[in-house]
Amino acid sequence: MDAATKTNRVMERKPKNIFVQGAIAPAFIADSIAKHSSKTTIGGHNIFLGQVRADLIDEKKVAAIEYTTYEELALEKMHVIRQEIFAKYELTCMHVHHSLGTVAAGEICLFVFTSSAHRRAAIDACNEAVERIKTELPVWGKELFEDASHQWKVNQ
Amino acid sequence: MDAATKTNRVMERKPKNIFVQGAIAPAFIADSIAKHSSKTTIGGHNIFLGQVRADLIDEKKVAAIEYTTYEELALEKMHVIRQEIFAKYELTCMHVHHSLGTVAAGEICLFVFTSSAHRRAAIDACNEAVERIKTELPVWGKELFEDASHQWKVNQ
Amino acid sequence: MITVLFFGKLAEIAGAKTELPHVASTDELLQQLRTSFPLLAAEKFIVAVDKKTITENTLLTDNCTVALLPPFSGG
Amino acid sequence: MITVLFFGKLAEIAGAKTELPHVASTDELLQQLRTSFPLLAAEKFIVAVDKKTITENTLLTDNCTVALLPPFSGG
Repeated sequence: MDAATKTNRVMERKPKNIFVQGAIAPAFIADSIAKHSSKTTIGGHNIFLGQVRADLIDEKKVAAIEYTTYEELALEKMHVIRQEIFAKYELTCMHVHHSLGTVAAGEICLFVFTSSAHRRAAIDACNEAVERIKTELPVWGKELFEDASHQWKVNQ
Repeated sequence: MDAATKTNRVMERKPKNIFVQGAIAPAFIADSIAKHSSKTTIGGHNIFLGQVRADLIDEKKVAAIEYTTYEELALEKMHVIRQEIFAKYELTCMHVHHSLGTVAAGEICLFVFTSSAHRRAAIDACNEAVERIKTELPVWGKELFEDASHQWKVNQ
Repeated sequence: MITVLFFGKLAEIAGAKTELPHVASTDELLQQLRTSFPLLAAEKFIVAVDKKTITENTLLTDNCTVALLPPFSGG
Repeated sequence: MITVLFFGKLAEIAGAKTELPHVASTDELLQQLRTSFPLLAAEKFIVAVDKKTITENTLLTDNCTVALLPPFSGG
């Protein structure tokens, strides 16, 4: 077994960490895109970005969302989602990053990035990954209002 | 009529230029994302990126694609597509950039970027825009092989 | 000992973590927790035992971890 | 004068642009072009008159622009 195969096997077994502290920077997204220029079998990328909305709720404005997770369970669950999506779609790669801690309104809190030779697989896989992340990952968003009160976010 | 309304009316009438010379840089994409942080009604962005594949055709490898267009017709057509998509989906904004000239394998040639309050609109609108751009815009790709021969690209 | 983890809004009610001496089942555990934290009664949540979500009463073993998970709202 | 624009592979065959004295209709124009450029016969394309794509024989007016568009392959 060569080193690359060994690395792949280890990666398959050990869930990747998807969590980052605070907002996801546009420059990080650019770096992530740029890294794929050497993968010349890719014909299409699809990216979904979640951005924190400054919702008005009972006349109070959301200033930020504070995210927490049950990390061990979330990473195991994401690992299963990843494997099922790779089994279902002809993907070249998939990257997922989710914020923890405080993310201000207007900042990015979720970055899902899929790539494939032909666009359909990347688009469908990204869509499915986003839906599953929203419904299956144990992550909670606490909406912090400008007056320092809060409420717990409810996903639609 | 105030200045902003006037500007909007002019923009509605005059098709935007979607064409850029050469590849679309990841830093340009990052800038485009960053510009949306002040639009705090946005909850989701969807981005599609087309990347030039180094396809092997009869043992010759694609080194680059050279894009040409019937610009006047393409911009008018894109304007109609844009208006129809805005009429159909609850979008905050949509940006489209397509390369002209030579784009090397591994580089980005198409950037479609949609944003909305709730993710479904951005995802569906992006998907529809990409399909329509591929089938309805008068743009032609010439696949340049490493040995300087070429063939005309055919969209799937 | 059984470790109980609370997340999201539930952690505001009961704290992030508590340890209890042996309890036979999840039903019994939830009954105890509702007595200690009456506000839990109004909350929706699912239960995971050792990182597996359960839908029925489940026997608990020593050193296991039970997590109370309110509706997810990531992304 | 009628301006004829060729795109993509068709421009390799016929050049990017040509001007012709008045021709009555698109059918007549295409017949002339196929005579001048026999390789066009093997090519698939649609026709636009003054930036409107047509599907039937269309009368041409002076100063109009006819474009021959092979299958699109952008993106």
